[in-house]
Amino acid sequence: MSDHSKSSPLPTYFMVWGALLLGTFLTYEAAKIDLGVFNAALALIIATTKALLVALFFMHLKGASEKLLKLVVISTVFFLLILLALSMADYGTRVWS
Amino acid sequence: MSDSQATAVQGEAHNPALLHHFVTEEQQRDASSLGMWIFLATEVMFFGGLFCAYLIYRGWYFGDFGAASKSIDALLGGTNTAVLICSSLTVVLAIWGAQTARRGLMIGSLILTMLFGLAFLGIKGKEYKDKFDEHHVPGVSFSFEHVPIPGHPDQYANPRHAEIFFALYFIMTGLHALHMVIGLGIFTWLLVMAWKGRFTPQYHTPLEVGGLYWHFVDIVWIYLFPLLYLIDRHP
Amino acid sequence: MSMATATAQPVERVNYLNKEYGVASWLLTTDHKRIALLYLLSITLFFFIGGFFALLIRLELLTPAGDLVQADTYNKLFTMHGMVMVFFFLIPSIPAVLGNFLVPMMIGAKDLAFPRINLLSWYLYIIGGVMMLHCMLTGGVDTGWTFYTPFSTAFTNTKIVEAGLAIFVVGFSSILTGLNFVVTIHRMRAPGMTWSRLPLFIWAHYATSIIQILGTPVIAITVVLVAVERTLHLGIFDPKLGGDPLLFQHLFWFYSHPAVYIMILPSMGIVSEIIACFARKRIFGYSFVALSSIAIAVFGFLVWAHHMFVAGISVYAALVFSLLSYGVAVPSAVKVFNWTATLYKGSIRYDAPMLYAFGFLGLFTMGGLTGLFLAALGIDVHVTDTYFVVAHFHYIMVGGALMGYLGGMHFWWPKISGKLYPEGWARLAALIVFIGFNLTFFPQFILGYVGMPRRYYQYPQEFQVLNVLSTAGATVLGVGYLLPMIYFLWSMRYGKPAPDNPWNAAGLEWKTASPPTTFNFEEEPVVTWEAYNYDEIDGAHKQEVPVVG
Amino acid sequence: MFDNFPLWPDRASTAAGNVDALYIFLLIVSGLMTLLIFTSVIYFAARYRQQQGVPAEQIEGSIPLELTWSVIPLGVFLAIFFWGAVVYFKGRTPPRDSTEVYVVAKQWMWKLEHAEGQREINELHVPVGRDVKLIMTSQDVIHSFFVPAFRMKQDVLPGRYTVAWFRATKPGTYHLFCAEYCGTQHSGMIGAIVVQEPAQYEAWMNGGSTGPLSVTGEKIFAELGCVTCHRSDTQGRGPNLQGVFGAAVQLDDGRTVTADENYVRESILDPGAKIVKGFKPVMPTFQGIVSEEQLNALVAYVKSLSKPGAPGPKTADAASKDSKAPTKGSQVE
Repeated sequence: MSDHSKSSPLPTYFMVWGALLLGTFLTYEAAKIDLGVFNAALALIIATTKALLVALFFMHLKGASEKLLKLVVISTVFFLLILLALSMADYGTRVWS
Repeated sequence: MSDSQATAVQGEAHNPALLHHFVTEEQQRDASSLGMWIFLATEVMFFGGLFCAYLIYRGWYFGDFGAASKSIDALLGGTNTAVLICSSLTVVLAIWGAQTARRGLMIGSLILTMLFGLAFLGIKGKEYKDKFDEHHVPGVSFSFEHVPIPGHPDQYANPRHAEIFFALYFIMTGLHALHMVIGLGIFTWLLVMAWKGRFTPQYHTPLEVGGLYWHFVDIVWIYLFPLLYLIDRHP
Repeated sequence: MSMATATAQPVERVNYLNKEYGVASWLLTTDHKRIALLYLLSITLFFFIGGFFALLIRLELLTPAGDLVQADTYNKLFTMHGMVMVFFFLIPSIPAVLGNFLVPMMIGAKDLAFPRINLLSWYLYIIGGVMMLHCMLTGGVDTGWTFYTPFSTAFTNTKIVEAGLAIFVVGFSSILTGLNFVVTIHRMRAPGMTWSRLPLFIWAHYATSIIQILGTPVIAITVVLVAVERTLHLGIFDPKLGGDPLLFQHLFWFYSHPAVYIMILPSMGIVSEIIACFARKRIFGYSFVALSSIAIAVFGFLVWAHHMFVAGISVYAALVFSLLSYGVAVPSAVKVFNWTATLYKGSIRYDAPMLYAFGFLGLFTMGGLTGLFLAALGIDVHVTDTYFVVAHFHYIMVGGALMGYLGGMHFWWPKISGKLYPEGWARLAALIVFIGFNLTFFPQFILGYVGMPRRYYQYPQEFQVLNVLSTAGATVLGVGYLLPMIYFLWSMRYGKPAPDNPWNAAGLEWKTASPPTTFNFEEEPVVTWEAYNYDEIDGAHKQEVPVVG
Repeated sequence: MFDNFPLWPDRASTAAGNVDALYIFLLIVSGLMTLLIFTSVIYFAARYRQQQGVPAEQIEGSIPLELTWSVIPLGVFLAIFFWGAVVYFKGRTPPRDSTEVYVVAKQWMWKLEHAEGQREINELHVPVGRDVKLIMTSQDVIHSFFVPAFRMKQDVLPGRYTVAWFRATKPGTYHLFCAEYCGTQHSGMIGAIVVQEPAQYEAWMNGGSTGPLSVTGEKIFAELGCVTCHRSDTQGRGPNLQGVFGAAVQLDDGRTVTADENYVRESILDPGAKIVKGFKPVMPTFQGIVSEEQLNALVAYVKSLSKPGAPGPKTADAASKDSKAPTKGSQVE
C-alpha cells in the first residue's frame, strides 16, 4: 500500500479524473469514424490506458512500496491473455484445415 | 456472489488495535490489501470467461453483433461510464480525507460515491427497460426481425446470432451490476464505520480495500462500454 | 511405541483440542487446526460416498450385459462418482486438511491471514456439499462429470443447474482457501523463514493456490452460463441457436486441466517432506524441486486442449497444445528424478509414510509416463475416451494424490491427534492399497488400447476378463482404504500418546507440542537453519535411532 | 469368458500400423523409465537402509545432473511429439479421390449413406484397399465415430461437418463404437464395419441402390427451387455453382474462403453468414426445412457439379420433368 506521507496530492487526482473523462469522450467519438479493423484496436488502446490510469493512480499501484502487487496484476493479465490467445489459436485456424 | 468481500475487508476491527494473529499493524494492512488484490485477480478471470465467449462470437458473427449493438443507446452507456469515473474520484477523495483527518470530506465523498453508484444502476435500469420494451431480452419473447446490418443496408441480421449478443450483453452487464450492488453494500457499511469515527490517519484499511474493489468494478465497465456498445457505430 | 527417552507422561497440557469443548467451539472456531479437522470429517464422508459409487460401477462391469442397474442409473453413478471425487474430495482434501493444519505452523505463524474467511470456506464447502447431496438424492445428474453441451443443456432433464450451483459454491470455497494461503505465505512468515528455507510442502501449496485462484473462477462462469442457457433456452453453447459446443469445452478444460495439478501438487509437497525425513537427508536439488512446482502451476494453464484433440478443434491448434503438453511434463520428471536421487546415500527407514511415498513414486511415474502417450497426437486419436484415459488419470489421482494424502495423514497424525497410530497395521494397509490399486487399474490400460470406450454400461464379450480383474482389484482397494480409517479412529482412543517429534523430523511444525496449542508457538519462533537440516538434527542426537513401531 | 480375449486390437487399416509403431516405441521408453525408477528406488532403499552409526551423507544437488534430466527428457518428448504429429496429420488429411460416405449420428444409432446411394443403419460395407472419407454430422448431441481396429476416432458435432478417413487393409467385421458420452444408450450405439473383397463388395453394392446421392441431391435442388437462382448461365440471382466446390470463393467483405462441405452447409442453413462478391443477400435460410439427409444429398450434388464434365444444373422445367419419373426412394425422409 502507498506510504501515507506523500500520497498523490489532489491535483493529480483531478488530472487523472479529467483524462479518464476525455478518454470516454474519445472512445465515444472514435466509434463514429469508420477505421475498419482499427476501430476495435483503438477502442481497446483507449480502454487499456484508462484502466492503467485508474490502477496506477486511484488504486495506488504507482506508489506501492513493494513489487508484489504489480506482480499479481501482471500475472493475472498474463493468464487472461493466455485464455484468450490460446482459444483464438483454435478458432483462428479452424478455417485453414 | 456471497458477501465474502465484506469479511475479506476485515472491516469491523472494533478498534485500531491489532487482530490477534498479526504481529505488526503494517503486516495486517499489507495482508488485507494483498488479499483484496488477489480477490480481484479471481474476478478478472471470472469476467475473463465471458470476454472469451464475447471475443469468439464477435469474430464469428461480426455483422449481427454490430446490428444488435447499434440498437443499444450508446449515450446512456457513455454517461454511465462518466458516472463511474466520477465515483472513482470520490472514492479516492474519501480515502484522502481519511488520511488527512478531514471527516467532512471523507463522509461527503462516501455519500457521493454511493449516489453515483445508484445513478449508475438507475441508468442501467432504464437501459434494460428499453431493451425489454423492444423485445430484445433473450428468451421466449425475443424478436429481432428485419434489422439491417450496419454498412450493409440490404442485409438483415440473423436473429439467432443477435440473441447470442444480447445474452452476452445481459450476462456481462448484469454480472457487473451485481458487483455494483455488492459494492454499494460494502460502502454503506464503510459509511457507518466512518460515521462512528472508526477511521483515523493511522487506521483506515477497510476504506482502502473497499476502494480497490470499487475501482476494479469501474475498470470492468471501462472495458464493457466500448466492447458492447460501440461495435459498429460509424454510418 | 514411545520415544526411548520420553519422560514420564506430562500432566495433560492445554492444546487446541481440549482447550474448549461444545458444538459452538467447533462450528464457530477460527483456529486453522480445528477447521482442518472439520474439513477432514467432511471430505472423508464424501470420499466414502464417491468410493461407494465406484464399487457399484465396478460391480456392474463384471458382466458384459447391463444387469445390475438400469442404464440411466449407471450413467448417474459414474457422473456422481466423478463429481463427488473431483470437486468434493481430490481438490479440497490435502490443501484443506493438511494445508490448513500445517501451513501456518510450518512458517511460524499463529494462524492464516484471514481466519474468518477460512471458516467461511468450510461453510461454503458444506453448503455446496449439501446441495450436491440433495441433488444426488432427488435424481442426480447423468451427463458425466464433464457435463458437455449440448447434451447437458438441451438433451437431458436431470438436475444440472443444481449440481452446477453446488460446484460454483464449492469452487468459491477453493478460491478463498487459495487466497488465504498465498497471503499467509507472503505476509506471515516468521523472521528468518526466507523463501529458500520454506519447506517444499509450502512451495507446493503456494503453486496449488495460484491455480485455485486463477483457474476456479473460469469454471464458475462456465457453470453460470450453462445454468442460464438451460433456464432461458439461449444458444451460447447450443449449435441449433448459433452457439458452439467447443467453446464450452475450452472454458471447461481451461480450469479442469489445471485442476488436476491442484490435486497432485500438494501430494508432491507431502512426498518431499516424507522422503527427506525418512531418508534423513536434504532433498536433492531443493531449488529445482521448489521451482518445478511453480513451473507446473504456470505451464498447467497452457495445455488444456489436449483433452480435445478429436473434439473438432483445428489441426494446428492440436499441434500447439500437444507441444505445450510435453513442456508441462518436464517439471514432473525433474521432481521424480530428484526424489529418487534423495534416496542415494540416505539412511532410510520403512515406516508407513515412507511406504506411501515409495508407492507414490512408482505409481506417479507410471501415471506421468502414460500421460506422454496421451499427449502424442497419433496415439491420442486412438486412446482418448477409452479406458486408457481412465487408467491414466486414476494412476495420477488415486496412485499419486491419494497415496500422498494417506502418507501425509500418517506422517502428521501424531501432531494432529497427539496419538501414535499402530505401525504394523499401517504398513499392511499401505501394501494392500498398493496391490489393490495396481490390480484395479493396470488391466484398464490394456482394455483402453484394445478399444473399450469409457462410460460404457454394457460392452462386447471380449472385454470381460480384464473387467473382472479390475473389479477384483477394486474390492481389495476398498478394503485397503477402510483400514486406515479404522485404526486412525482406534488410535484417537487407544493410541499411545505421541511425543512432540516422533519422527525426529525437521520443520517448525515439529518444534511445537503434539497436539499443538491454539496459537501454535509459545513465543514467536526465529528460523536460523536451512530447510531439511537433518545432518544437524542427527548430529545433535548422536545417532539416536528413534525407535518407532 | 476366456475363449476370445484379445490383448491387442486388430490391425485392419493403414493407420493402425503407424499408431502401433509409435505406441510400441513409447511402451519401450516408458517401460525402461519405470524400470529405472523402480530398481533405483528399491536398490537405494535396500542399500542405504538405516544402520546404527552410519549417518546419511548430505548431498546438496548438482546443476549438471539437473540439466541432464531436464534436457534429455525434453529431447525425447519432442521426438515423440513430432512422430505423433506426423501420424496425426496423415490421419486428418483425407486423400484426394477417396470414396465418400455421409454419416449422420443420431441418439443411439448411426445412419450411413454411400455416395452411390446405399443407405445403411449401424453398418458400413467398405471394399478392401480403397480410401473411404467419412463426412459426419450429428442430429442432436456430440457423438464420436470410433473404430478401434482402424485406430480412428473423430467426434461428430451437431451443426457442422467433421471429416475422417481410413483405408481398410484386412477383410472382416470390426466394432464401431460411439466414444463420446451421448445419453442413456451411449453404450448401445454400437455398429460394425464390414470390410469385403472388391468382388463381394460390388455384389453387395448392386443390391439396394437408389441411384447416386448426387442424383437425389439434384432432385431436391430442383424441388426446393434452388435452380431458379443458381442457374448454369450467369444471369441467376445466385452464384453459378459449376466448379465452385473446392475452389476459392471471394466474399463481399474481402475474405476468400475455400468452398468445402462446411461452407456449402453454412450457405444453405445460414446464407447471410458469407455473401459471395457481387451478389445480393437475398437467399432465404433453409434451417428447419432441410433434413440432415437432404443436406448431405445437396452437398453431394454441389460436389458433383465440380467434377469435370458434369452437366450443369438443368433449367427449372427440365429438372422438374425428371423428378416425376418414378424412381424408388427419391423422397428422402
